[in-house]
Amino acid sequence: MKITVPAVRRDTRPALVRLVAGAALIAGIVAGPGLYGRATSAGRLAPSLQHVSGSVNVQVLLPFPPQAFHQAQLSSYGVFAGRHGNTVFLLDVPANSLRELAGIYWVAKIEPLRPPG
Amino acid sequence: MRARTEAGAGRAPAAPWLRPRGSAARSPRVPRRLVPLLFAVPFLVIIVAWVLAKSVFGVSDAALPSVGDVIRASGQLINWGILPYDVSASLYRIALGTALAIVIGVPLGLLLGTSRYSVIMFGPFLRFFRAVSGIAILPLLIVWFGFTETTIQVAILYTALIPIIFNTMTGVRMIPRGYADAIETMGGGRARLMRDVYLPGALASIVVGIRLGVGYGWRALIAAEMLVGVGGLGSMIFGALQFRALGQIVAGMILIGLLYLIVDRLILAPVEDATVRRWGVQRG
Amino acid sequence: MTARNRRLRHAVFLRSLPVIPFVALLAVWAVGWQIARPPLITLPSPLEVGRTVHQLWDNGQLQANISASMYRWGLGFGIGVVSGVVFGLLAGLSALVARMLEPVVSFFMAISGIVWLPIAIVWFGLGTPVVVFIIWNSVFFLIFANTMLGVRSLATVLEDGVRTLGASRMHVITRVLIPGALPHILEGLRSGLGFGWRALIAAEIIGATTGLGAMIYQAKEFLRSDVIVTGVIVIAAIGLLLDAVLGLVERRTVERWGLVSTERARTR
Amino acid sequence: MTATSKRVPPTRQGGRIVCAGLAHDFVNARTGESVPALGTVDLVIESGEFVTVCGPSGCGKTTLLRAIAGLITPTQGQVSCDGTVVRGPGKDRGVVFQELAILPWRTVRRNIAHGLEIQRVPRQEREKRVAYFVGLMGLSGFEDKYPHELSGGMKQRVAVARTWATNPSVILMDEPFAAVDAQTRLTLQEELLRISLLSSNSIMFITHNVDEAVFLGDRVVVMTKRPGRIKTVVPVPVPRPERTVEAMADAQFVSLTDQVLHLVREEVQ
Repeated sequence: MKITVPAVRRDTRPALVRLVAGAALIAGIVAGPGLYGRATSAGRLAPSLQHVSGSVNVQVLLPFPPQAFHQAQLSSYGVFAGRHGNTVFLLDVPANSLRELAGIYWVAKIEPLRPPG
Repeated sequence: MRARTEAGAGRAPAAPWLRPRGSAARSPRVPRRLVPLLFAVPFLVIIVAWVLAKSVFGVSDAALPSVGDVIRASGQLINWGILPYDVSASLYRIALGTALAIVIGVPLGLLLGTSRYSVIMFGPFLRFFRAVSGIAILPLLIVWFGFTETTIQVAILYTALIPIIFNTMTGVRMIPRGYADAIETMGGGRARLMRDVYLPGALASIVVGIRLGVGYGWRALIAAEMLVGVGGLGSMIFGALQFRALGQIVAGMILIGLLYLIVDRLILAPVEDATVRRWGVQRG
Repeated sequence: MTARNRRLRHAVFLRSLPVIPFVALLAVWAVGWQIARPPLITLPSPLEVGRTVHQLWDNGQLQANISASMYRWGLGFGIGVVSGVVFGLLAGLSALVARMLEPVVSFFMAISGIVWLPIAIVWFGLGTPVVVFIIWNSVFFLIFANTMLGVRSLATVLEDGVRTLGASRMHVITRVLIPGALPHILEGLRSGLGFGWRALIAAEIIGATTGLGAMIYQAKEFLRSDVIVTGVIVIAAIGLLLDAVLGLVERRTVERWGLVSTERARTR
Repeated sequence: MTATSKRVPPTRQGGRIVCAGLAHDFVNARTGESVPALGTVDLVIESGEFVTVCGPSGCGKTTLLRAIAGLITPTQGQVSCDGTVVRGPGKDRGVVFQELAILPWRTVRRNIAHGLEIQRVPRQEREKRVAYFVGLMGLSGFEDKYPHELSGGMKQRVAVARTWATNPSVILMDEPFAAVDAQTRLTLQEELLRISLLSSNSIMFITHNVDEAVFLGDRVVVMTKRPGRIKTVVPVPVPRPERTVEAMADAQFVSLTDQVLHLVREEVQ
């Protein structure tokens, strides 16, 4: 349907550059946060949780009061057991989920669950 | 500027009195280094008008957020991890929907395009379903699939599929008769014809169809997300409406626009330029 | 079989071809429904849809919704076209302005239509004004860009030709630039029509209580899929009708001047 | 061709064109560097004279014409027509372009009348002139056709008619017959000569075809390669009325054509 007369044969280099730039931009936007989170994940995990095997109960500290969105996201890593202020309590978090949890950039700190009181 | 918009408005009609497509519209005498500045001026004008509207004309926050509100809202949404989540959700959906539409639409279009009668037979049929926008069938999809991801996916797939089938079909029709005859006389079978004549010949038109598909699909996606509300930029800005977070709405709108421009101008347009140039151009 | 007779039969055959897919779809739908007997809420039978169309026509509900939608579409599309062409022409007159506005117009085209709904509801609330705004928004930038492109892509020799006859700037604009840009403007009108119509339905589904879009969305609340299917068919029919009317206008004006519009080139 | 002897457009003294120290550089908008297109040219076209200009492609022939037409302002020197300096396009200098410049959305009749409409010639006189030129240019029967319904040759006849109808004092023609087949081209050339005798406009005709230049021109201006300057001016001794296709064959004409061809080829190496 597109009727064009033969365009002057510009080389396709500029088109390629645009394509690479666009793809890089989209990849950055989609993968960027995850990569950034993983890169800074060391600081998030409390020392005692660094080498853990089997599942643990943890309390996840956020820099802001968690909303429904955050509770939903966090509960995919363990059993959601309520929240207090900026902290969310998660039970039976398996070891590999713990590492993924540490890779979320909007999570401030992950500490072992302190018994209440 | 070829108004290569998602509406295919750039599909300028061929007319003897138009300049050949290749040559840019009469470009003004502007030195090269001033060009980027040139593009920034209108955006600056808009921002200045926006600030004036708020400060001088005192437009209330209930009607128009300030530039500061929008920036703060964006920062907040990023810190909360909401924006990246919704952006990825929307981009994932449009990518999946378009990929499915290509996998289904191109072969179907090629098949339909090969015979003259099928174009006459299915032309109006496809036009009928093009008039039924993906958004119009949303209520039906909700009845069938409820407020789920499937509803959104089907809406995008349906919206993107129609232009891809249509353009593939017409792309094949535009291929001069001689090409196929030549291959046949050399003993080429149907598969050979498909691979060496129809697909390459129609490629430029298929790519235009894909761009149209993404254009229509993106709109249907935003509308579907608003309605179904299962994550994504559409549901984010519609959700923000409930509690009048105007900064969030405007931030979302700007992002929706920028993301589409990145996909359309930086990914699809170069592909189209490359295919049109490499595969040469069909004569009308 | 005289040649003329055979040609006639062939013409009839070609005319009847487009009907076949519709008939096939109807048959599959009817037979499929008989076999599967799905509950009414999921898929009504063609018969039930027929009855619903009849029923909605009788109690005037269908006409009310159609006229509400058409009124809003007419208003939104009309204003969109007039404002788009006027500003498009103004911008197209100077190469510098046209070049400068390209990116900002592309941006607003990327978010034109439904994306404005939330902020538009804040401004206009629900009902006709917000729908008209959404339609205007989804049409204006498209027509603006196409009109501007139309003026910019005119062969300069036409303008020079008339200027060497002693024509004034005004004369060049009215006698050369505007007619010359007409094919692009009509092209913009056709795609604008499609976008305007789709934006109308979307805006009515979310932002209105009357009109075809609202009708099919409310029908969902009561799981009346027969009303939904009726609405979808009517929406498509009107969309096609509007497109056909515009196709006629395009054929009558621009094609007379020897322009091969992409529409006709496609089906040749 | 019914060439009625009675001349419809009132006879008017052909304009005298003087190009003094004319030169022009093209500034490339993107890269900003300027490319010399026309070297310094001093040329005078006397009133009523038919001057043809030929030279290698890219030698600035068209730039020269556009400067005289006022479509571009030369970077150096100036052009004057009958004493007044040329500032921009004007009705005293009609132009027939190489590409098709008639308006596709106007019929043949309304295209030819377009110049007259612009110059507010009264309707009655307008219709008379259009009828005259439709006959003169062999367009009878095509008056209400649109350009896309005409052949290439016919379209150029309409373009010539449109310019001639306004009877400008100078007519500038930029390779008008380039896109026409050889056969039609010869007939168009003969017709042009005949029409030029009917009115006394000065004519400047640009072509890259040497035969056409020698056949049409009272004088043939040969230009050097880019940036074009005037290499030599070759007068054509055969008066216009006697120049027919047959006359083209005799020795004197052939030797003249070879001479010009030789001059042009020198520039092409």
